[in-house]
Amino acid sequence: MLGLNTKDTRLLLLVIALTMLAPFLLNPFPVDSELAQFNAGYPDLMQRFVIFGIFAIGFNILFGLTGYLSFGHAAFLGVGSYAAIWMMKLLTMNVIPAIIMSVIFAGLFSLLVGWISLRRSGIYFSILTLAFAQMSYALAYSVLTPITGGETGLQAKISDPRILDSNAGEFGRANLFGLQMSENVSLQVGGWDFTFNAGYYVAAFMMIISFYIAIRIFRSPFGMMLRAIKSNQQRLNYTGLNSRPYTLAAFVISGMYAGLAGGLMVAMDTQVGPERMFWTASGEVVLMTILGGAGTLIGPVLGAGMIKYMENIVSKINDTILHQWFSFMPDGLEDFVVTVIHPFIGKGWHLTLGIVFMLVVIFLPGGLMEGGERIAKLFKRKKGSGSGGKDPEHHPTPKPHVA
Amino acid sequence: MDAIILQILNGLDKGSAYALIALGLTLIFGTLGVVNFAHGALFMLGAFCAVTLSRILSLSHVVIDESRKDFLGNPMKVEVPYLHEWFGPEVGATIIDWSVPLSILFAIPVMILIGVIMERGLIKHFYKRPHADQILVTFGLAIVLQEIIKYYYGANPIPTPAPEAFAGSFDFGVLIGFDANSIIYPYWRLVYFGFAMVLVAAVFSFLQFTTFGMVVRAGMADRETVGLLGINIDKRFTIMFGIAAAVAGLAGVMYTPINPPNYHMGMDFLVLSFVVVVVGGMGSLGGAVAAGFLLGVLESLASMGWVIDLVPGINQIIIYLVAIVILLTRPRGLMGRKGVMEE
Amino acid sequence: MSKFQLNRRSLIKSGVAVGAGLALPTIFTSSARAYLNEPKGDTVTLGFNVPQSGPYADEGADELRAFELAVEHLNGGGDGGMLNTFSSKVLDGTGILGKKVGFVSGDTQTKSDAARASAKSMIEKDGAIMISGGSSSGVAVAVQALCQEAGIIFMAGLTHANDTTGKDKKANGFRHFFNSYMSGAALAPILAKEYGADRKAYHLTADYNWGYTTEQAVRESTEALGWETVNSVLTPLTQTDFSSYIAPVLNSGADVLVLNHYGGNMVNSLTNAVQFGLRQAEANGKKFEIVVPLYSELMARGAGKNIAGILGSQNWDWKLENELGARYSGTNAFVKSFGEKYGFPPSQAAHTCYVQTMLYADAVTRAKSFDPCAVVEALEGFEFDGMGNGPTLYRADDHQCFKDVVVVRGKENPENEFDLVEIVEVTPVEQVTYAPDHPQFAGGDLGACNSGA
Amino acid sequence: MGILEVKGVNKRFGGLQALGDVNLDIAEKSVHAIIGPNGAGKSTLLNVLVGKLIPDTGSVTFQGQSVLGRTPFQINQLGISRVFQTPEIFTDLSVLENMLIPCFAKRDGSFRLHAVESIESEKSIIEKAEAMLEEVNMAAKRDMIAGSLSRGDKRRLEMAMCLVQEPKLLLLDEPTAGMARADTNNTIDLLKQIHASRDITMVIIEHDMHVVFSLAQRITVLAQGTPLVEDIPENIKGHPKVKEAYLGESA
Repeated sequence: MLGLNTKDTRLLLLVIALTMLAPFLLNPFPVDSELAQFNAGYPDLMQRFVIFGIFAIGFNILFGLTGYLSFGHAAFLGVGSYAAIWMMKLLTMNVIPAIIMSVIFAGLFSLLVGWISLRRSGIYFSILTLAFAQMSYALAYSVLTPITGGETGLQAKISDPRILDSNAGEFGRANLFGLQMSENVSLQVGGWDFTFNAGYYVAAFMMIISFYIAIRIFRSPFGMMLRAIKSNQQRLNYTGLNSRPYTLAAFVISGMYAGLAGGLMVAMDTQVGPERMFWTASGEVVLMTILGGAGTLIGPVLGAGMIKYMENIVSKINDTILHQWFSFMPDGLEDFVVTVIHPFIGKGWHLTLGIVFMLVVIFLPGGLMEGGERIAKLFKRKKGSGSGGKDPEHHPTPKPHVA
Repeated sequence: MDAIILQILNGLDKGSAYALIALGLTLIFGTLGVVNFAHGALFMLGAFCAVTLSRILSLSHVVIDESRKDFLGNPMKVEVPYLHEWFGPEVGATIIDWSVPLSILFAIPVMILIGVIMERGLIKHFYKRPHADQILVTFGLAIVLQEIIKYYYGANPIPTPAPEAFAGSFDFGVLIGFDANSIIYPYWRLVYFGFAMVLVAAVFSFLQFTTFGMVVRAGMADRETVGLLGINIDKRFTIMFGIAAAVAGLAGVMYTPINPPNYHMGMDFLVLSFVVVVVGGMGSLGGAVAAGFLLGVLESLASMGWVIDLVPGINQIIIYLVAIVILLTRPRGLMGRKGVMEE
Repeated sequence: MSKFQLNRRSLIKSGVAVGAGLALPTIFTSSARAYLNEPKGDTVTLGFNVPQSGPYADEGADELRAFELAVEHLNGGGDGGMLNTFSSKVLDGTGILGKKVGFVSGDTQTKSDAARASAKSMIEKDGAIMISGGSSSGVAVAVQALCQEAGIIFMAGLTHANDTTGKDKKANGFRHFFNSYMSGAALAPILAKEYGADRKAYHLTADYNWGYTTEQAVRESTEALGWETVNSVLTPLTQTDFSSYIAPVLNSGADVLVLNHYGGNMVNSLTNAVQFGLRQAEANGKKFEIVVPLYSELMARGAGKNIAGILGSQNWDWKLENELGARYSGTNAFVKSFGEKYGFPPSQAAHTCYVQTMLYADAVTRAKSFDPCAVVEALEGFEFDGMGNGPTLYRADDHQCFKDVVVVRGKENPENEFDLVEIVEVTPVEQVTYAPDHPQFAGGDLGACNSGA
Repeated sequence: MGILEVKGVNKRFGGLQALGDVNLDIAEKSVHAIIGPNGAGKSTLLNVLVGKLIPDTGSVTFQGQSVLGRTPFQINQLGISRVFQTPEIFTDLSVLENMLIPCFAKRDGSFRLHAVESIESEKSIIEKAEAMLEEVNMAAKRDMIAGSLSRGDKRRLEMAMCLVQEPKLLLLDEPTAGMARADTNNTIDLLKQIHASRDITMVIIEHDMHVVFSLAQRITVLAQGTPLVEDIPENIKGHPKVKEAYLGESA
């Protein structure tokens, strides 16, 4: 289907199914149950899952394929966001122009940064990208305040000129031809409450397209060249290929993905702040990609989901909630259990995140994807077909004779 | 002129902190080939060694003073440090006052131990893994370390002053013939600068003049060959990691009077120390030190009022700008060796 | 792929198809309600969004303690705290409008994005009807805008920049804390009195919005009283070592250093300034002085001995009622309940968060509705007393509280780590009140209240 | 007039004269070996030929075009391929993919953004790659990851990758270094067969005299950066200057 082989088609369909049914899948617990705290199926977090999924997919095209580790990708996300909010301030609250401009601006900026940074490789490249991103952050926070709004950032305001629909922005609500991104439809079944959010489906649609393009890039001759760059750049040069345009193209593509993610963030939530460009934000996407499995198609999306889940769910569990959970225990035991868990939840969510990073990388060297593969292998072995062979994600084998 | 001399002095002082952190980082890069994102955390742990020792020295027992009331109107609880009881208030107070310098003795064994445990328990298993895995695991470790500190010491900075004897500043300008007040300099910063110099010299001479150092330097150049000679390079690298941790830790200990330590100070320095190491050139100890001082001085010069007026925001970005310029003109930083961390 | 494109009707259909077999499903759309998150059961949920990680985590923890105390008092627990001194008497310890008060907490990380994510999850997932808390103006402005869009009341926590109730003000947002202008207006006369009218000031200013507004406020107020501003230098937010900014001060001809810094910046710059001997120095024949426009107890604790003798302003201090009498009633009641529960006196951040929660509950009760627009109406122009700050007005024009401002000085010999400042004077509310269209607050528009309907 | 001409090339590294007045004239379709003791400047010369180093003086022309100042990929496009001392292949890619990349490079030039086409649709390229694999007896291993091949197979793959581009000149840098005798003989046979079956010039840099004398039609002896003698193999054997150069090294 769509120029993909059977396996990739199946993967794409799986991703489509998962994103479309996310409001159900992420809300497995009834609203009033004690475990409802673990539900992630509310619009904002679902939007974040797919948006950071896009960001990580794009980052993986650069890092996973070419091995060039950029530490400045948050800058492109930030530039995309600023471009989008300015479109909303100047032109219209419709998200389409905002998203298009965010991709274009991020692409141009990444072209500039990439053109300079790709003169070096290895850690020297990483530091160059980091330097550009940190400069963007520092300037956006301070001297560029007239353009970026500085610390308090930019929001859509009633007083904005908005040439195309001057009266649409009363509350700064972004829309898609009138369909507001904040529009919800909720479905209550039994104890469950499922929310379907217009913005989420717009973002999810964009992610599916992004994912599809990523598959095509992975399977294309271009993708093969990128993997060749990671594998042996010297041989590539002696084969008559100039690696720089390939890396630059990959850099710009991943920069555009970041811009798209930035634009969607504004489309879902009309505001931008400069700390979106801080080095920790660049580091976060690196961690997402490695955590999920660099170089795999779906791994980065899983990594993004994992980190955002911890950030938004674990950080909100407080002692009061713990006491509710363990209220069935005898008092002394309850207090003991709560005391033991206390450092890892609420304000301790960073600690949990750090431990997860370490555990994953120690026990699953290929990231979460490797965990998935091991489980899959376990099932296969039970069925009796022993040899798994090589990892199909890392090393796609072209099938030339498939018509 | 005096303003520029003043800023160069400032820069050297700032640079000595950068250089010390970068020195340890580049030792780990060079010897072990590990991208250690937990290095900032080691600096932070060093600073908290000083905090911990000062807490230990001020361990107190509570005396209820009926004559005074606390804010709720209950009798005031007064804390009396044991040291005051044992040695009398004056000697006790002096010991507590000198807690930061005393922490050097406390921090060296603690930091070497932490370094060795880290290397043996974790880093060792990542030598052959891709840099990406090293980043993830050391970043995770850094988060865990700083969260543990946050859990016990809180997020707020903790004042850890220098001994009374080093408080205040002296007029350096008068010494070299400028007007009074034109170049003043705090005593403790001079101590820090001197300390950094001694530490850098110690590390260099250790590597230069001992057999141990020679083996390690050979190992940095070509690990496999040294291994083939039948020398147990792994064990030496473990010790090297311990030393790198101790250097970072000592930089942290002595830094506490300059700025009160807090749990995320390591992250604040992490990015900067990477920039310093890379600008200096991967695998070059001298480069790291030189880049540390260079960036420190340039940062100070860029913060002068008329410079900011001339180029708004330059003080925000100077370090990164310089890093970009240097890396574009010198492909491997100031003194980098070919082939290190370039793949 | 077009079949996946969203339209509402097909969604409802598919929802029905899925739900049909399970139970009788009920479907709501956003427009089918009176207002957003209308509390349906016997509880009402408030969202407390405070920094729990990052440099302001301790301040956030103190805010959270105050919120928990406020909820306890609203539900009739404890000794009732300020409920006993509050001039409005409609709250009776039975929750709000008879509904028990519950709360959820989240981590702002002192980042706008994270703060909004956390606030959104409270609104979308937990059904919070009001959001409060926060420890920086960037976060306050971002969350306030979010609440305006969503249709939720925002009761700002610690936010001091003029913009929160100036160019970024919103109909659904309310600020009890004071602001940069008030700091300047309150400090200037006392600075002139203590240090003389003939002073030359050197400003070090954090290079972001709050820094700019604070510098502007202090400058304008002090220059009006005869001070001269010699120089003003912007410092990067991420700066940790301020030596290169501090060192030139002494030779600049200035005799006062104003540190427009907050949090870690302030702790470090002040520590550095004392290191460079500015406290002992003399310039222009006068003793050199340092001023920190916005003080906080936690910062003072971080700076340790270095804050001794340094003037600054605060929204509130726990010693107010003891030292300045019954005008500041409520203070002791709050300090007593807080101190007995947690063992130390509350910070001004805790105080403002506690008061904001009480004011919200009171407004809902007086309006007899949780409807945000009703609450806005009840809070606008509301005059009250007994909340620790003396008589206070919630001005309708910009949703800013107007009350006395406390000018404090770092103590020379503090008895413990909670007793670091002494109250110098209180600048009465008349002197810090400004016109709603004051140039420092220009450019904003409250807009209409939004109930999310 | 040969296919590759080196005239008066000098290269200094600091105080060290790495190459001193090197003149070479390599005849088309010949197999030309460059030998010499360690440090004689063989690798430096090779790096000059492929554009990695630029000499201080002198010229290098390939079919009348100067190669100086061109990057390795541009020199490759002129028709010069290089086999490395340790096989340089794409170790993370499959054997077939290793073959596809030079095929694409040959067809598309140094850069073409074919980001959404699939590899499978490039039938002619795949056929060409498979044919080459067939020729070097590696068709059965087409789906293996190249990094897991034996050393001999890696070497054959690398040569196949060079040959599939139909170069006019093949530079071989110690192609049998570190190989067992049997492997060495196989490689000699393979090279002989390659030379016999196509119009190709080969320049071999080699230590192993057995290989050199089995393959080369002409031999240049390099010592201390300068060509000592150039002659046919028979005359090189037992040449006094050559003996001296090699003995001088071991003394």
